[in-house]
Amino acid sequence: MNLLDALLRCVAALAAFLVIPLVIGQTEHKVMAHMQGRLGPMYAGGFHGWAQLVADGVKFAQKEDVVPSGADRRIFQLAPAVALLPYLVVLIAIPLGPNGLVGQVVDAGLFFVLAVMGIGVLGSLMAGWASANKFSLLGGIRTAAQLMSYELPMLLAAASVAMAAGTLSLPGIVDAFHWWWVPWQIIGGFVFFTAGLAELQRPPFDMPVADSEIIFGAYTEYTGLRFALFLLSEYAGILVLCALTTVLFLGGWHGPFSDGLGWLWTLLKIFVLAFVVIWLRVTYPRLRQDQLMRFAWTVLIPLSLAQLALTGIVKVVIS
Amino acid sequence: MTATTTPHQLADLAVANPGALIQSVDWVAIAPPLIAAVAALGILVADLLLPARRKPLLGWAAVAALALALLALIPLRHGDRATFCLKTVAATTDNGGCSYVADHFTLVFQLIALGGALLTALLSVHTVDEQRMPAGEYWFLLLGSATGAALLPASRDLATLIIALEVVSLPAFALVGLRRDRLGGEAALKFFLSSVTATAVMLLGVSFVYAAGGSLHLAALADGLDHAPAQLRHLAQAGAALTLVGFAFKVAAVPFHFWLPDTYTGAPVPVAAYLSVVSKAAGLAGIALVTTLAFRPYAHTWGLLLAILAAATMTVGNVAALRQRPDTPRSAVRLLAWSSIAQAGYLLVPLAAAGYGHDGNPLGATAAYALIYAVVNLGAFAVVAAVGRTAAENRLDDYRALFSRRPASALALGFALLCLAGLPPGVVGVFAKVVVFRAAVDAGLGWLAVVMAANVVVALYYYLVWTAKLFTPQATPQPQAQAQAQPEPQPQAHRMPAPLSAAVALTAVGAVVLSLAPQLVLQVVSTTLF
Amino acid sequence: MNAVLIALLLLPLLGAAATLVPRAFGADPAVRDRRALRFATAVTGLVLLLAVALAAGFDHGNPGRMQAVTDVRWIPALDVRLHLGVDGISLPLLVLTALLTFLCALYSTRRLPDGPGTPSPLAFTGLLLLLEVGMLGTFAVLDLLLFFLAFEVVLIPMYFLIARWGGEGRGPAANRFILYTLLGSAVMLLGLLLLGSKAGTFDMTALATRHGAGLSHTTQVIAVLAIGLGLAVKAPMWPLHSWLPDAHTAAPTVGSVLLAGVLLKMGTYGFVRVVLPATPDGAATLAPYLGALAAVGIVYGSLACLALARPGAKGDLKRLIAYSSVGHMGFVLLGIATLTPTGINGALFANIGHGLITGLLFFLVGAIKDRYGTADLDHLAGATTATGAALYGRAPRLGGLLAFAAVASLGLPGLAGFWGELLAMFGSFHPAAGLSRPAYLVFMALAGLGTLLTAGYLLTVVRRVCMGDPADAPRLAAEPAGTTQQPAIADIKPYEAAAWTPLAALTVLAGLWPAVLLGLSDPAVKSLLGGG
Amino acid sequence: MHLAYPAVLAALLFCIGLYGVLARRNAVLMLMSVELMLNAVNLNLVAFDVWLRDTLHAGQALTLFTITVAAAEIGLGLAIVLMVFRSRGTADVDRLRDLADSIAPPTDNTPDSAPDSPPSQDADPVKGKAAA
Amino acid sequence: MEATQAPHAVGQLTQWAAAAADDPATGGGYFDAYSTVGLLAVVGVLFVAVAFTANRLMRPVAPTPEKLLSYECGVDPVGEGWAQTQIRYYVYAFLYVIFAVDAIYLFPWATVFAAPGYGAGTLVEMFIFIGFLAVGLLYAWKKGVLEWT
Repeated sequence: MNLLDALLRCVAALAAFLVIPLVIGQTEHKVMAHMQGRLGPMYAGGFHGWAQLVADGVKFAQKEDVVPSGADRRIFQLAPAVALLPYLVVLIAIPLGPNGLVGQVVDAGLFFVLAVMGIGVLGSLMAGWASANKFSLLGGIRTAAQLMSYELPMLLAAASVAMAAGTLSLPGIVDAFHWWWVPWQIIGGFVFFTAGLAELQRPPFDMPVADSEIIFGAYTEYTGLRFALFLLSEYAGILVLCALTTVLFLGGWHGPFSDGLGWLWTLLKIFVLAFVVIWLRVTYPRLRQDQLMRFAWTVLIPLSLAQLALTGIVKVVIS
Repeated sequence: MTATTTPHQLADLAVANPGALIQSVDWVAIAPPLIAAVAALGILVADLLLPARRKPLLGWAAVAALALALLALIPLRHGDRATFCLKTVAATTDNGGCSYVADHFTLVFQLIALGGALLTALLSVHTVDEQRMPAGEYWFLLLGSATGAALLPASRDLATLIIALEVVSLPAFALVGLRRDRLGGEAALKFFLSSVTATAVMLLGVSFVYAAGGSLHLAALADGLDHAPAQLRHLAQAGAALTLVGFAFKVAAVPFHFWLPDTYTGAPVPVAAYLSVVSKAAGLAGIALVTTLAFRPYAHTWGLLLAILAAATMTVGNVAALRQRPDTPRSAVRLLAWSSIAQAGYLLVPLAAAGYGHDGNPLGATAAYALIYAVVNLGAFAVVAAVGRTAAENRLDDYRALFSRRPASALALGFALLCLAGLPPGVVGVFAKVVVFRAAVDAGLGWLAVVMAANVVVALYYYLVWTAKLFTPQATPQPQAQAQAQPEPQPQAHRMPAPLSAAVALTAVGAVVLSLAPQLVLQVVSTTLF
Repeated sequence: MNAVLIALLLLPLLGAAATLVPRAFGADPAVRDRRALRFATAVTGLVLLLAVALAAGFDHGNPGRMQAVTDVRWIPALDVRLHLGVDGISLPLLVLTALLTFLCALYSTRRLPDGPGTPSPLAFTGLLLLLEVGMLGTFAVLDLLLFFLAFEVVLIPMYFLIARWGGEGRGPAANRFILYTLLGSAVMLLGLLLLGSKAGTFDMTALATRHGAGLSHTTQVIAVLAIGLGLAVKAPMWPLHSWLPDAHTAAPTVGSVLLAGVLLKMGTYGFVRVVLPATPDGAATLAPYLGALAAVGIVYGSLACLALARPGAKGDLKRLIAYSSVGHMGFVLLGIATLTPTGINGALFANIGHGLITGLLFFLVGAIKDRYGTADLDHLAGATTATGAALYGRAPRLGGLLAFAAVASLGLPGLAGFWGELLAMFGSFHPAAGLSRPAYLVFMALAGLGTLLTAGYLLTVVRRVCMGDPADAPRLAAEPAGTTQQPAIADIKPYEAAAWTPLAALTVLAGLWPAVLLGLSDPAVKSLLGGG
Repeated sequence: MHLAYPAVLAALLFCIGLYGVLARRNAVLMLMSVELMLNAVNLNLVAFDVWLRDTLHAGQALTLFTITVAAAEIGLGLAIVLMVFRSRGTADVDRLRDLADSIAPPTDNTPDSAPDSPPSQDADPVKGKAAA
Repeated sequence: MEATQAPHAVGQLTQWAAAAADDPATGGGYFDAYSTVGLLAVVGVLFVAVAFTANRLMRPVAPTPEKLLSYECGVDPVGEGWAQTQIRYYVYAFLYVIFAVDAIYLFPWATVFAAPGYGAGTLVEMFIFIGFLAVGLLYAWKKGVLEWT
């Protein structure tokens, strides 16, 4: 394998990682504003405030970086990077289009993706622990509990897709996709997407960072660039989640003219899902912690187990 | 396999040759552990659905299930069934490629495991109630552990063996701590930490052995070790030794015994009984399987190792038992705990002999001894449990004049202790020792036989002192009146619960019958077990 | 015929089991105890009758042959057979055992040690019967492992007899007794196993017929060492005897009688039955050492007795007799060590003689102890008075009998003690071929010295206990409640007479007509020694 | 890849774990050390599996089981530690001496752990049992 | 025990293993995919490092004790930051570990169960396995573990 080629793929992934989350963020600003009957950012950059997030970034970069005196300094400083980087690494394994239009084919890619995403939780936990702040700690623990609870349905739903496709490779899964998989795996898709939302602590599952309750959870003490990285990781997470849902449940590049325009189909589906994420934020109120937990254990997990059973039966019947 | 990372590579990895992997399952062969497992699960679910006042039913369900599992052994008595077999595994013996073999060795140890669990269940029917332990969990854990103990002797590959061992141990940790009090917690923690460490060490050994032998099937492993390149010999030997260390923890061989007395004393008495018999038998079966089947090429190494372990174990166990004071709390269980360490030493003797001997059948001696030990030790524990109901401290002094209060219990305990000591009229105990001695003498392990002889004599002292205590008349209440601060236990002790009596009676009758006809047990000595 | 032998063992066993049946003897403790003791007498009596019947039915013309043989499989796995039989060697011992046990039971119906802390006579009955099973079994079985088993069976009942019904210091004494003997028998088991596994059979008759063929010299020596150790502890051989004095001192009368009368014989019987025929080479190698230790034991036992008999030594009479047993058993061992028919016959004879005489002596001392409340010789005789305790004067028949037993014990010709010791010394004069004659002559000389010393201490005892003027006999602090006034030491009571007369009579009989016993044992010994 | 890398790494991990078990006195840390040991074993197993080119993939299969076992152990272990902590307020194994062999005359309660453990209702098993 | 044993054994292993290293299945090819991933990770770390370095150049540094205080509703913080929290959370960690580990069996099975030679029997086996999970969940539910009290 050519080093240059590999480097190029990495840079491409990095670029996507830096750009798309910003786009999603900007979209969120505008979509929320419109849904709530207001304008949203309008000035930065001129046209409808397109440069708002860039401006935000510059602002964060110029702010003082405060580390509380009681904090566990090292861990406190490291936490944002830990929260962010897994999403970057995951991106490289997600196929964009057919015929190898993918950062890197990783065998057992599904495993890889789920495993690496699991590292992200460490960032929040580290932040919550190292801040030496009661709110942060509580937020961190809530994050951990929530992530653990929702990881399981997510895994099970992903397993269902792997069963259907008979492979763990992400391009392999998309290859094996047929249109009727959508109704077949719809429960799994729902579980996966919902659980993913919860993992990202997006509303309505944002109890761990409930600003009205525990200020901002694990991120209370963060300022400046480090805080920005946490924000970035959230939007990168949306990207990854939507991309994975697309690949696993919505057929990825499949669509009319997919040979040439496959990557476009993938991006389109991702953005539609991202819109849904934003939409949900605006629509639903925050769940209470107990509701949050119960939802995972008593709704999503049984659903995903049912989906597994369904997949297995159908698969055996048709083979 | 090619270098390209095709999307289906993992599938390729997994499906080497499906035809060789998939075979029909011999349900009859796996029935004994299966029944226990299904019952365990059933009880767990039933516990959720039953109203609180019906909870005692669970105990009887467990008893019934274990009895059923014991009955399931009957169709297997010819000892020729095997299942989960792979034809691809190279092995010299008939069942070499099988992961589950129901031969006579298996049957004997399954008998111990399930029978021991049955008696434990009888012992605990009232304990669960009286000590307010959660019924569903208790029976689930007990049956689960029994499942593992029944599975272990049948397993013929290291993966199954390790899983079985864990299935024995993990519920046992929980059982020890299920009373959720101070002592239970401490006991469980000590048990847990040492056992878990041992498991890790054992797994490291297994990984070494696997590297050298190239298989996890015991028979194939022996072949592999035989032909292993010379460079790997040390690795393989280290692996074998480490694997033995893991099992040595389970049987509590010195120097891996320290957890045992604390654990037994802190656990509920029936659980201690269970550990001393079933868990120990499982560990022993593991050692026997691993050494005689897998590590055959290194027979002399582990033979010597086991001989030293055996000598140290019995000596330390007996000496520590001698030092027990009769007036300390829980000294009765503690004494039994140390004595069980010593007995583990005797049990290891034939296994060590197996490393030396070419003729004879040392494993049979271990099996026979284990069977006898199971019966009499459970008998002793049964009476201890009965006494523990009235004398909460369960000191040895509480056994004074037991004969005048409860003649039957005292006789049962006395007989069990004499059997443990190996003294007539506990004839079966004598012959158990004889069998072990013979194995050692046959193998030329004269020094071990002499050490054991000395130990038998030492052990005799504390067994006999306890036995004598049973028949000593009650001293007129004197300075130790504070010990009897609770009003004379007599009034509330009028009746033993029926299951407890049944357990005492079963073991006592078993010991007496075996004393009259030792052949019932000792026939395993003359048959080849594998 | 063979049913008799089985019944002999089964009867006391069932009797012992019956004592465990709840309420078999009634609910009321007093009634129960009386019934239990009568039951014991009945069972042991029946056993005695059976033993006598066995002796009567014995083919006296052919005592070297195993008779009344039963041979069935018991534990095929271990090759253990229920092989029973008697010959001229075991028959006298069987009868002696049955007799002594019966007499003990009889004696106990009236005189059972009681007091605070002693368990009920019901338990005593059970233990006594169990003890009898073990003792009879030892002499009746013909399988090595069964022999070991029977050898062990006696331990528990004897332990409890000492530990529960014993006198001062009974706990440690009982422990010491059982630990010593068990250590010995554990080693013996190893030896038996070695022997059995090398020879391929545990059957004693087969081993005896084979006469050591196929066993290497080393194996034989190790086997003899191991087996001999176990037997020697039981016998007891100097220096392994030290459990004996304590055990005797602490044991109740009945226990002492059986211990001395039967249990010690089990050791010497084992030598004759197992060691000599099965491992002749090993025995020949080790016989001089055995002889040496036996000779030392004879002298040692006598010297110890002399020391105890001295005034002011605070010697316990029971302890003294126990030490004398060490000496007497030394003669037996010496006889065995000669490896000649003469010596072994003597040993067997001395076995019986010692059983009768020492049994009687212990009965008597027990009776004295009952009456005086102590067996301390200084107390009995009065530490300061030169004259004795005047037993002749206060209880003439008791005193007379004691003197009779003492002189029998010292080996007066015409009584049972004489022939055995004489023959043992004869054997020593002409030891078997291959043994060092000078060494055996030294042993013989030592044994002769031992007889002299024995006479010395026994006569001292008789003088101090029996003679003297009743008027200035010492006042005893611990007078039993029944005897309020000074001279009123109760003489022999009827039940005592019943228990003792047979022993005394047999002592005389054996002394006057030794051929009865020797005729039985000689052919058997010869066949065991390989037709020599 | 050379077998040495994973093997050495595994050996190192295992040693660290073993050291942790032996040197640490806090039960939770000991548990973590044990996990380290188990993972070293996993690494070994997978490496050997690949190296042996085992067609049955026994090593990998055992790894899966080991992971399960480790999970079960950690679950149970934490529960036990928690229980101990609740009843005594410490998870230091050296301070668990209630059951230790007492050659000295029996003392009624353990002096060393009494002060920091709140006298909970079921702290005293004897009392609890007597009540039952 | 390990410290002395392992390096020795490993040294021997390496000799024997040298041949295996050239093998495509065990050697280089397999790791290519992951080397790219590793490269990306390095790139990511570099990115973060560069960002922080740049940030250090751009941002002011003016710490005051008040600023460095933990934030707690605007008043001075009370007590330690590392307070004990509700045990409830731990139970979820617990459940997760147990259930998630079970899922590792699901994935290998998922990829092969429909392959020829396995068939419905394999499916049933997995249903039994899933049944175990379901029973576990039911148990936890019924025991009130999932209730937030």
